[in-house]
Amino acid sequence: MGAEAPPGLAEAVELGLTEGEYALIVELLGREPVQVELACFSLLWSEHCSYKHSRALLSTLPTEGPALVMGPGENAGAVDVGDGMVVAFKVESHNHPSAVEPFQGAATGVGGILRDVFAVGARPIAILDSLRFGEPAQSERSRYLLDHAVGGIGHYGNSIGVPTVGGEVYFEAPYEQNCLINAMCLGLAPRERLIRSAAAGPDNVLILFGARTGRDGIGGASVLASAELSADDEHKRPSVQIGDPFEEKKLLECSLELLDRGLLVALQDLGAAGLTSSAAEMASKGEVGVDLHVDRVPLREPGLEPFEIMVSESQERMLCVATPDRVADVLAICAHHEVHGTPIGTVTDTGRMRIFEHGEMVGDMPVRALVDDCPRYALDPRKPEAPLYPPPARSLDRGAGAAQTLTALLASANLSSRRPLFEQYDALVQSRTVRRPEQADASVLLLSDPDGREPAPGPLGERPAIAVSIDGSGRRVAADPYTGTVAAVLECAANLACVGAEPLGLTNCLNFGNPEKPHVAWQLSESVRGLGDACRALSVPVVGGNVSLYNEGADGPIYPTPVVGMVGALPDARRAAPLAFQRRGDAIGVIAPLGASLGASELHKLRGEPLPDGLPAIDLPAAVARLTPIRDAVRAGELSSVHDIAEGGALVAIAECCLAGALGAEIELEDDDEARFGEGAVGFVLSGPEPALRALGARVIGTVGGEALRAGALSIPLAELAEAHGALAALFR
Amino acid sequence: MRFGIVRFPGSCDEVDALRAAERVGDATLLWHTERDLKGADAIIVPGGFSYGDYLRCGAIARFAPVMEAVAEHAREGGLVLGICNGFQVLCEAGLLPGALLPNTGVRFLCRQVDVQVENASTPFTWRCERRDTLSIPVKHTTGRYYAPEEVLDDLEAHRRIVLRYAPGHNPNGSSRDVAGVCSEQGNVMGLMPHPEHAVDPLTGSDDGLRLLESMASAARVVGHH
Amino acid sequence: MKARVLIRPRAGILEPQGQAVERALPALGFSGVRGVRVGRLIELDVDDPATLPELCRRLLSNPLIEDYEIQTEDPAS
Amino acid sequence: MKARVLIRPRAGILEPQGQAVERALPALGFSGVRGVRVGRLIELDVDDPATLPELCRRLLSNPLIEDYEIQTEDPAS
Ligand SMILES: Nc1ncnc2c1ncn2[C@@H]1O[C@H](COP(=O)(O)OP(=O)(O)O)[C@@H](O)[C@H]1O
Ligand SMILES: [Mg+2]
Repeated sequence: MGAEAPPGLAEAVELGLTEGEYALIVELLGREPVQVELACFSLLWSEHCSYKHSRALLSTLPTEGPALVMGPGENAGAVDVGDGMVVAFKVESHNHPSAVEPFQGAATGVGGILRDVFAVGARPIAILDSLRFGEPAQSERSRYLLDHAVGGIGHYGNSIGVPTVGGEVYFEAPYEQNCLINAMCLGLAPRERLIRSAAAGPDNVLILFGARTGRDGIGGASVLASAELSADDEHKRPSVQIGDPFEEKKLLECSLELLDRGLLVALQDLGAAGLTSSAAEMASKGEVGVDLHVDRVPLREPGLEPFEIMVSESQERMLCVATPDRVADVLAICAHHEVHGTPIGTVTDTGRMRIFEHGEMVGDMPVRALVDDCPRYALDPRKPEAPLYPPPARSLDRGAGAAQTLTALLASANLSSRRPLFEQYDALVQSRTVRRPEQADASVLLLSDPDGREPAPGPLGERPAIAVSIDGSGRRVAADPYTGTVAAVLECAANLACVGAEPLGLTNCLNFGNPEKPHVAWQLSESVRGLGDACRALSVPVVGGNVSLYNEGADGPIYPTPVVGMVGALPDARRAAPLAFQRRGDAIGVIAPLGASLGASELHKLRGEPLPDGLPAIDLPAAVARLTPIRDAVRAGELSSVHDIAEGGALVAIAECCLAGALGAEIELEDDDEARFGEGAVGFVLSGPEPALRALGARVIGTVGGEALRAGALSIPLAELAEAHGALAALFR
Repeated sequence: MRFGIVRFPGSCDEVDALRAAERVGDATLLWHTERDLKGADAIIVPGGFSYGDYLRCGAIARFAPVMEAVAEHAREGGLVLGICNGFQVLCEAGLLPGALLPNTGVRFLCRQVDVQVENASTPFTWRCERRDTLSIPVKHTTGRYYAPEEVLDDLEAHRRIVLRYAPGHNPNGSSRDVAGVCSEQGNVMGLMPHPEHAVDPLTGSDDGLRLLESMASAARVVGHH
Repeated sequence: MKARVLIRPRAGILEPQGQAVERALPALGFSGVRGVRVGRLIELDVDDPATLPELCRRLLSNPLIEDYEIQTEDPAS
Repeated sequence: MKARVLIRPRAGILEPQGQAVERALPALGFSGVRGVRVGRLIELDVDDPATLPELCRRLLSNPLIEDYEIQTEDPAS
């Protein structure tokens, strides 16, 4: 190897490794790592790649289910949706890049999750986003982040032709310095096209294809540069990655055609830690070695050092393995799609990742050391003695009357209509979208095949579909990590039930603070325990996910935010219930939420109440038992509308049903805040024929009709409700 | 009766257009490098972001080899429909008057809008009645129709404004609420709304189908081949 | 030779991006700025600058809605 | 005073627009053009040109990925 002196411990520490980890690397290599090796280790042994603080917890999650086709460990998990088709899906965070540059950070977040999905051979058919920012009323910066992050998501998704069909956004002070940008993608594939990422077959060829490699995202690793940069050269180390959806569109079509033609042994996207991570993961999964020739990697600008090429996070790149006799065909397909394809290495039986530059070996590491031997750290979870978060700022007087309270809630940043946001997303491309945002609690997509052909309808004209929902309330998880997480999973399941879908699988992104702090460790372990229990109760497997830790600002950690995405199937999209009231004269029924309380509710937030220490426990079996009858009633077409009672409680849910249908309601609801505005799990507002509502155990509280929402003394014209609900538009001027 | 749907790198709605066209006829995709229209009777230049749309929407696509054949087809009287990005491409190519500018709201906008049929005797609308209202979605950032006043006057005088946004539905600030215009001969039309996304009540509306049906039967009559 | 092409929306055509910039100014504490118009800047290396006007007319600008201006490093200076 | 701000992508940052233009040129019969970079041109009227650098940094450009250059009509000339 090169004669240059190895960088040493000081650099290793600067790259984020501990002294102990450095010593272990020296032991595993039998010598000190050289520059490029240290770069590889520092990235693969980072929390992001190694899951060194979370892997033990993740292993407690249930990953088996009747529909499961591919579980955690691949780029995306997949479930069987019938007809020989599978849906692959995953949610991933791009929090830290988005805090630096929200437009490009969010855009490349979408680009990254799309690649994860087509890396398994699925055509991306839908995107959802889950966003958290500080309080927009107080924070100019939060408004800026919101505007630009939404712009970036739209830019990427709209330009690549994948609809953004749903999502969620919440505003809370603890996200002020650390916004969350999570994106979920669903893809569709014929079952036989699914591919794994394990490299196999010594002498097989590694082909890098897609964009050329630049110095994008080298960021921290730039301390390794052999030449000191002067201030004028600073621009040579850009850490902001720019997304190019046009390049990704070509990459997507190219990848799927390569798979359709059966030309590949394995396929993997390049994401965090670039080539290092992709090559090492592929080798590790296949229990093989790889030789990589960095001088063959096409560069966007000259003069990149080997370590820069190995860790560059330039976007829109994929790595595949093909047998030598197929390489020419692979390159021809690349050329047809105007995508660069370059053989850059070979699979070996050495079990080592060896890096060559102009034929000279410049790095040589056991794959196992890189991928498996990173130390795992036990958490030291401890429940905090004192509240971690200050009470929210008060914006509503405790003495406000019911009407004022309701309009204040509807106009609040967390509850107002998301229309000004989701209208910036193409929700329709690919022609599957049966229920768009605000039409139902879950997005509903027809199950046409990846080429847009819908199978012949069933004997009664049924049109099979899938449904998807994404949820997670940080404030409720902060109040009670276990119950709050259970509630998030139940809310997803309730959303699916509203459209008649049965859950098939779940993905999650665990956004937490620094796990080395005992109280964050406690939030994380309690939350994962809740996630596992709720999944087991629902018999829904976790098919994959992502962990984003160290989300902290100067004032402490973010609200612990497990974001849950759930995918389900329904036999007939025509029956997917809307949330809007449909018909004058329909009866309105309420199934009150389980464990409802005002603690950690939106109302308490507006009133500036501190978070409670714990939420009322939710009876999980009872909650799960509520879902099936709702689902069956929807499938049977017995209801006109179904909406789950979530943030803001029952009265807010009813107002939403009125607004969506432009129909008033005349109801009787107990004259107390808990009944009106209390929040819990698996509550519903239904409309339809009275007997159907009663059969579901709903309390019938009134009828649809009129131009106002009337509840006892309270009477608010629809126009007034609509004006309050439209408050978010002010943030997008 | 056969539709040819142009596919540029970066097209997004070409498969939607293909499946929509298949509801009323035969349809095939035409790759941007091809000069052969594969016997298509009517051409659709679909939506999306051709070549990334990085310079100016439609500016690069209009130079694609396939567009030479499309222009030739139009000169011979064949039907050409440009949807969204396809409308931009046809304007850039000079097959339609005017240009599309950024929405007054600056942002991308995806919304179901009502459009009114102003001229029901074009090959694209003859299955509609004048003043019919169609519910069709728009989704674009650059859809504000612009042409100099005298051009707009002329378009109006010759009934070449085929579709207008219904009152209160103009999503982008288009001059005189123009949603779709046609060529002097009436065989080339461009519109910002997406009729291929309005072919099934389950996904929102099937009003767009009437435009495609009009084309299918008109192409059969004209039968320029 | 290095050249720059400045492309600007033609006078009289509404330019909403510039308006959005103007709307954002007061919140950031800026006053005394008006008439903001946003166009495009294209920088390139060209062997023969005589080809630039045609390039501008055919590809880089749309004459119906945009004006262009070519700046080359004056070889005489 | 009339001023122009030229905003261009920083060196080393991926610049897809310029790439797209450059790749399209040969098909149009233009050769001998390289290094295309696309940025923005902002024209405005400003009372006090001394405020421009801050305006550029805070609103008109994104300093992480863009450089700016201010051109004012030199009052001396
Ligand atoms: N919270 C989680 N729950 C379940 N599986 C997870 C979770 N976080 C990560 N995983 C799984 O761990 C693997 C590695 O994740 P990640 O590093 O994000 O993959 P990639 O590099 O493809 O983005 C993936 O298969 C992912 O699904
Ligand atoms: Mg991956």
